Amino acid sequence: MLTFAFRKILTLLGTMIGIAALTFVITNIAPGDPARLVAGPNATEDMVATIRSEYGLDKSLPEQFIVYMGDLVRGDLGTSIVTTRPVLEEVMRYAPATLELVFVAMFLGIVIGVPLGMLSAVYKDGPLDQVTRIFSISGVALPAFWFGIILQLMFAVDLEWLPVSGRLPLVTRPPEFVTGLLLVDSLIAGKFSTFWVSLQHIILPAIVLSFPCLASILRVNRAEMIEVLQSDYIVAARAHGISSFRIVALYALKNAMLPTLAMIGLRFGWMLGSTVLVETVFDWPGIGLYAVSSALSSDFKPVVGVTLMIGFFFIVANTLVDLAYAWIDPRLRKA
Amino acid sequence: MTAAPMNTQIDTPAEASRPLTFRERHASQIRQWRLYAHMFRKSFSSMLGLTLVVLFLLLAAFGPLIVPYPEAASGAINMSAKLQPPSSTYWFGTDEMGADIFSRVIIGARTSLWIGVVITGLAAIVGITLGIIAGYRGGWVRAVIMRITELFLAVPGLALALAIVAALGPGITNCVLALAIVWWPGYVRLVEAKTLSIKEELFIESARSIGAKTPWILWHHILPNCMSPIIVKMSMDMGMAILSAASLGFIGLGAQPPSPEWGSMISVARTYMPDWWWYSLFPGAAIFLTVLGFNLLGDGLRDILDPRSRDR
Amino acid sequence: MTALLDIKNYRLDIGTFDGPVHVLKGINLTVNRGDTVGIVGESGSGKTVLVRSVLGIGPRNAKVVEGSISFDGQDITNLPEKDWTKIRGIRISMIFQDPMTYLNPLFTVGRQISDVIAAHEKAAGTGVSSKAARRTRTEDLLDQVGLPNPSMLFSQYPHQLSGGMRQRILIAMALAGKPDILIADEPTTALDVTVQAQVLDLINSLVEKLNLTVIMISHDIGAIATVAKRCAVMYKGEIVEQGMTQDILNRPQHEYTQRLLAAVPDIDIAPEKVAAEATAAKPSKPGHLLEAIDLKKVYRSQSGADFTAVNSLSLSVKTGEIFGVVGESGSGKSTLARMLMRLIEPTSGDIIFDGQNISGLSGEPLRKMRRHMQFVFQNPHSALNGRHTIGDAIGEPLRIQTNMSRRDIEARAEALLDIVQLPKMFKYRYPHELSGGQKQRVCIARAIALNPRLLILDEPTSALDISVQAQVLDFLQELRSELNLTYVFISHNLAVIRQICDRTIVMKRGEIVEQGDTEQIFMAPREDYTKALIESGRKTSQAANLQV
Amino acid sequence: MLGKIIRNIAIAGLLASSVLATPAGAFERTDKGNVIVFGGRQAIPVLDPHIRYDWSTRMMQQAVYDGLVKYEGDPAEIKPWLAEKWETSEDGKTWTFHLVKNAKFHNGDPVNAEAVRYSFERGLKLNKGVAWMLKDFLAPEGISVVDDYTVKFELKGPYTPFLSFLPWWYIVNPAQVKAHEVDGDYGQKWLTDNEAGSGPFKLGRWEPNVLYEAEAVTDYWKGWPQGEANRPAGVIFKIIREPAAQKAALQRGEVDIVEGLTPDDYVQIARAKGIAIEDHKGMTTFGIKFNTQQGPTADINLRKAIAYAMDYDALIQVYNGAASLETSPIPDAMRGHIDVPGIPRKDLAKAKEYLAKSGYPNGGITLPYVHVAGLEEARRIGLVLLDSLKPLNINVEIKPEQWPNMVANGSKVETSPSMTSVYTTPVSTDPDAVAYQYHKNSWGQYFAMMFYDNPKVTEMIDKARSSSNWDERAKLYADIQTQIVADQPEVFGMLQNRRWARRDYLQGFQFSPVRFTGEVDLYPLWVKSE
Repeated sequence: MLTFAFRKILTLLGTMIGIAALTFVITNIAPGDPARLVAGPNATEDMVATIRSEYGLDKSLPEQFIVYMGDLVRGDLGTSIVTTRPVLEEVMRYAPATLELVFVAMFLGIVIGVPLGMLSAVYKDGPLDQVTRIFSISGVALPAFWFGIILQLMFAVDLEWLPVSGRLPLVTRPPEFVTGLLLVDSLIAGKFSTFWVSLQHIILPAIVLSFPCLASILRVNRAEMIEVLQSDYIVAARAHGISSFRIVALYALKNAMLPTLAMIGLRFGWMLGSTVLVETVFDWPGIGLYAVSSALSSDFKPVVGVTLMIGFFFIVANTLVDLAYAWIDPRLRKA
Repeated sequence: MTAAPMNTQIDTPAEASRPLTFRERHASQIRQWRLYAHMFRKSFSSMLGLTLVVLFLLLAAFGPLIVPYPEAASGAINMSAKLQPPSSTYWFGTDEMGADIFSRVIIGARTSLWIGVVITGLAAIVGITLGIIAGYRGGWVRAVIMRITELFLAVPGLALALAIVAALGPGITNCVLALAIVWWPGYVRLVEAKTLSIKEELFIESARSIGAKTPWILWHHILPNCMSPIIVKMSMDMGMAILSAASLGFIGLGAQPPSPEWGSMISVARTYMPDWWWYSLFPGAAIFLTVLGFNLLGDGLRDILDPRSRDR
Repeated sequence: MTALLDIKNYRLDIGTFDGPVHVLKGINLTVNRGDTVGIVGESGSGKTVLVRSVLGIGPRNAKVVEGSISFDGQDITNLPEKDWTKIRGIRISMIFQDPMTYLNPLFTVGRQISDVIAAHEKAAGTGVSSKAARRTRTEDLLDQVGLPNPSMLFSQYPHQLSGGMRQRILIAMALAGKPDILIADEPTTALDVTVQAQVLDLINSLVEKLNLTVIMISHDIGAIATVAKRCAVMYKGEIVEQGMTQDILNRPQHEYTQRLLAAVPDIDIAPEKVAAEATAAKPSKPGHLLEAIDLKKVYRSQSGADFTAVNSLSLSVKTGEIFGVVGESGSGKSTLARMLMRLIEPTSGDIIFDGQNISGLSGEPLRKMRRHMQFVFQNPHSALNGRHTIGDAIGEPLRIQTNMSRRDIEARAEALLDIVQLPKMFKYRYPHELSGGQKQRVCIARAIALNPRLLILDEPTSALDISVQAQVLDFLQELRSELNLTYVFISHNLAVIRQICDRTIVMKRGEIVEQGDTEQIFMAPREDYTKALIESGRKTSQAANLQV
Repeated sequence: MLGKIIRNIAIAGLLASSVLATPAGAFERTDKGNVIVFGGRQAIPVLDPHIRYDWSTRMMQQAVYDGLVKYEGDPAEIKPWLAEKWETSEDGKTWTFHLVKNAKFHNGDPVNAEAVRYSFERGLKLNKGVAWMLKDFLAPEGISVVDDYTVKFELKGPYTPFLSFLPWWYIVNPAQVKAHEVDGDYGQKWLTDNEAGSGPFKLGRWEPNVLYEAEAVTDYWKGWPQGEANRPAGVIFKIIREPAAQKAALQRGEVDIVEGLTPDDYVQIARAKGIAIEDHKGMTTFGIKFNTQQGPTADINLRKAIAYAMDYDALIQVYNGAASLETSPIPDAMRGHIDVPGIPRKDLAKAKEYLAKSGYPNGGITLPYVHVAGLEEARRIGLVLLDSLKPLNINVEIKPEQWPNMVANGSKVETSPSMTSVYTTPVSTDPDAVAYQYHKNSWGQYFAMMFYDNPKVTEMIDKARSSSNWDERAKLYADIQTQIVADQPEVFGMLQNRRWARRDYLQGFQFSPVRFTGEVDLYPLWVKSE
């Protein structure tokens, strides 16, 4: 078990370094000059040079790369040239908002996707199945940015049921920082009104983010359920007189959950990527928004940092999925 | 369950001395295709997908010929008619420069088709090649290819593509290039896994035992057996690629004006929400229907091509 | 007294794309309380569909065209699903074929059995008993089917158990409801020979002890004969013959039954060898066509431990003979066969084919060499690429190894189909449209396309039905004399080996235990291992059981 | 902890219904008074007044810091602020400023001459942000403290526009900055998120990328123009990136003032009840800069042809009428502006005439038009240009570029595209601020992408900036304007109006054209409660 954990951590580190190298290379394919941007419109060439040297941008690319990787090993993600702050610090500040959003969206996706998938497998080819099929594929096909705007218009602008954007209203001070997840922190602090308003704020972006995820969870769960329901041991269970409900809700579901879990892991990463769009639409102060605004100002250290962070969360999520696999499937529980 | 007897047709004609007709010679394939068609037709959603895709392809092919204002797609402006609501003159209304949105949306199908084909095509060519090599060769070649693939897969494609386009600069070509760069690993993974399992099949060993060279085996045995999932994935990816390009367009890194690309149209149009709702509604609906079409088609194809999900 | 189970003129169709397939055609079968009935049939005979229909778990798209099934006086032909719950698993229960796939891998054995008990209690309306009570009952059942240490087994998962144990657990599950009828669907097919005997013994003892009514289906007449007093023979959806098992074995009436019984190879009968040597005057090079010297194959596992699959093995195959290789699974015989073909690289040692050392060949010379040596694989179902037509499959070696024109290749493929006694039409067909025996013929046609001198046959008949096996074996012998071939014939089935091989080696754990003339080995085995092998072969031999 | 969370969830559920009913508030009312909310699209990454300036940053800098002088009013005038008076030497090289005595930093320290000296030294030594304005004329050594409240600047040469830059040099508290200095960074790290100023506001909540709050200083040394009773308790600058969301927030009263709506939005929202539009003539010029040194546009006839083909009316239409055409390179609101006669207006016949004289008599070329990615109006003007040049058979390729890349490409003749759209906001009201863009020394700067080179003009600019006689300068600038228009280094576009949409209860809005687009002087704002 210890060696297992050790191996996992090693792989994780290796992958992280790989991602860092990959993104570093990618973001430096074309020469951009962020120093020019932050120096201001009227800055003279020597002023730009000052900034360039301050951020090591005057060095050759290989040199920059070596410096960057060296810093990375020491846990330093570099400094954002636009905000002049360490990237790690900024990523840590924005990450809880993103995670909160992703968690809520994932929760929605699982809670709705799994039962719907189950039902459409049981009533395969029935009207419900046809409806969920179109519904779920629509979920994947909906452009998140467009869908977000439409929801904003409907629920925030027209009906005024929910806020347009952001995490909290202006007057509401965020609760004391514990986890950074407002929903959790507000409960710990016992501020129910804060909990309630932050819930109102998170609903729309979470729905938009969860939609494709919900859809694919539904699809996978349905497909697996269908396959499992045709499998020999389910036939045997039927032949032994076990009730249909029990077969579907207990036996088959547990078996079908394995690939569904894999999909959840996959979708977790995908969601982190999609926050780029959803956070832009909903002004959600998370790492996606941070990445977009940095990318648009050619400030690449944060882009690399965010990519790395997303990769990190993704790998962690998948490790958790692996563990859950082992927990569910006794065949994987060796030694 | 035991396979249902399929031999209803093969017990047929005794040795015929006359040359066989085309129908007879290809009875097997004809039956197969008829079976596919039959299963496909049974599913409402598959047919809906097919209809949408065919419509999309028709619009991409003939769009410029049938729209009322073809010049709207090449940057003609008419400031006096800007932001008109949908009417009989302008079916989908007009945009902020007075261009007919209907014409732009329809002609945009061609842009989207191009985007989808190039991204999917490039990704598939690179991914299938690498995947098949990795799966068949094994050893360090596989290790290297798969490590790199996993690296790409560990970062969500959109985030990576965003970084690439931001570095290369906005524009449709860069956008397509960036998406192709992040898209191929999916094919590697698919094809590698498939190749690994096919490699263990007896018919591969059988081919080796008659002295087939590796390229022959890859081309005649492995590739055809990988095709079903590849076709399904490509169909779905056509949609997803269009969607991703539109997403980049939305962030402001996609197609440049006046080229009518749906995502970029929404990117501009979102600033005209909610009062000029038609501006973003129609391009958005176009993306949605196109992606939906390709996905439904892919899903329908999976049902008929992938025997796992098929119940005879 | 009414029969417990009465199937009357039962006709069942399965709807397919090509129209309905008549799977069962007018079945009449009566089972009385206390009967043990066997149903024998080869694959596709409809026996599984029949018993599943009895349990209401028949295939989808199935349609009862005519007739009825009644159980204990109640018509269950089209019983609604909710009424089945009172019968299925409780009054009629079933033992399935493959114990691995019929147990849910994610739940403990105990959980699965006690769930069945709970379901039965619920259906009986007696109220579900406590967890502990169910546990006790489960452990009793496990004990009853002869499993040691039930309390430990209770919390184990299926993958932790051996095949025989799993099969016993399935039996325990089937017994959980104290059923009126127990249906056993090929209960031994997926098991090793030694285990087969034990499981059959268990069923027999349970029948005696619990006074069970049993319907057992199998393709293996031997297995049926050990359990069933009465027996029915099914062929293409019909019961062609039924009666007392003894009568049928001794005096088969129907032509199919006769054919089936005749096809069972007998380990104790020396065959009349078609003396190939006598007829064909040996060409230029008599003596050894293939020699292996000190051949060795070592696999290295991930943990770093070495596993020697084949150890310093030497052999020589004479031109024109049938050289047998016999051994249990894991004895290294398949590895040996593949090494001889250079499909697997030997770790060390030499292979000499027709005087040429081929162990060092690679690239083009190796490819050229391959035309002289061909391989026939065990499983014809996967040895053919499902995407190629039969014509393409047979023509493939020609396209690879020769410069023949497309036209010539077509013609040659037709000729080859002729040789393997298949219609020319078949070249347009796809493998999935062919039966197992037909596919194996296609594989042979493919193997002889290049006029090779040596064929290595790796268990060529073990995936086929018995009647087909006999045909293929006969055909192989004919073919050899026609084409002057030399065979290396690999099998685990001693009866088959004895029937066709001239000389034989016996392998165990990668080494030769004994070698010599086949008859000599069978009549006077020198080594203990060989003796044991022949003895257990004799015990499980299908033919042997028929003598009961 | 989990138990606590679960219990709290349950209670929250009970409270839910009552909270939901709360109506959306107008301006935020706190126990201290009204807090005005500004909804803007651009974040404030670095507050340090000597490092950065852009509209959002400078708006907040102006709120928390004071300068020696301040721009106010339309037309913008320089008003005494920390400096109550100043004098210039005869040769225009020495400037002496006398400070007010009652100014105090937020921590209570007095604003004295040393603070002023330190602040200018800091700005010059850091060589970032505002440094370019003065560094060619002022060395750190040139600043001296005469006495506690008098400070003297010795310039390297006479520089008339000196004073016009001073409003943008804010005074920081040396004591606080030095206390937070790390590795001789002049407190850069600390001042990124903190302030050490003496302005009317001090920092409240500071949530980067979300909102920035400025709390009013109760006893601001200069007092409050709207009166102590009316002054707000503070201002929140809230980041709202989407115009649609901005508009919605304004309509719902979640914010009190927004900037950066689309031209059409302003028209639309003006009709809404309770909303007023601030619409003022600005100083930001728009030009399509030609590369006059290389490529097809080095040909003056082609440049003229393009200038005459341009649909100028459409430029105004892009802004829904909220813009006026440039009549000279120098904006109307600037001293010395003249309406240059014969500045090109759409005249297709003339355009074709010039085209015929050019190297491309039949057109048939494709010219790139580069604009900053994301600048909506620039993109639309590109479309106007594309449409306008069609009759000349000239094709336009519209290319959005990231700002840094665009500037990098535009810094060299070889890489500078044929046409680049550039908005320029002069940082001072002195005509030199615009004229110098056409000086050869400006080559390499983004506003000099036309690489204009006319020795006669260069000479006149040099002469004008060192002269302190206004009449002489005015004449020179008139000639400069005329000559530049004749050389057509760019298509002279329009001056867009500066617009904000605000709730009508928001009072005290003061426009000054010298501020950046979007920038508002927060100091005089107040809420009129009914």
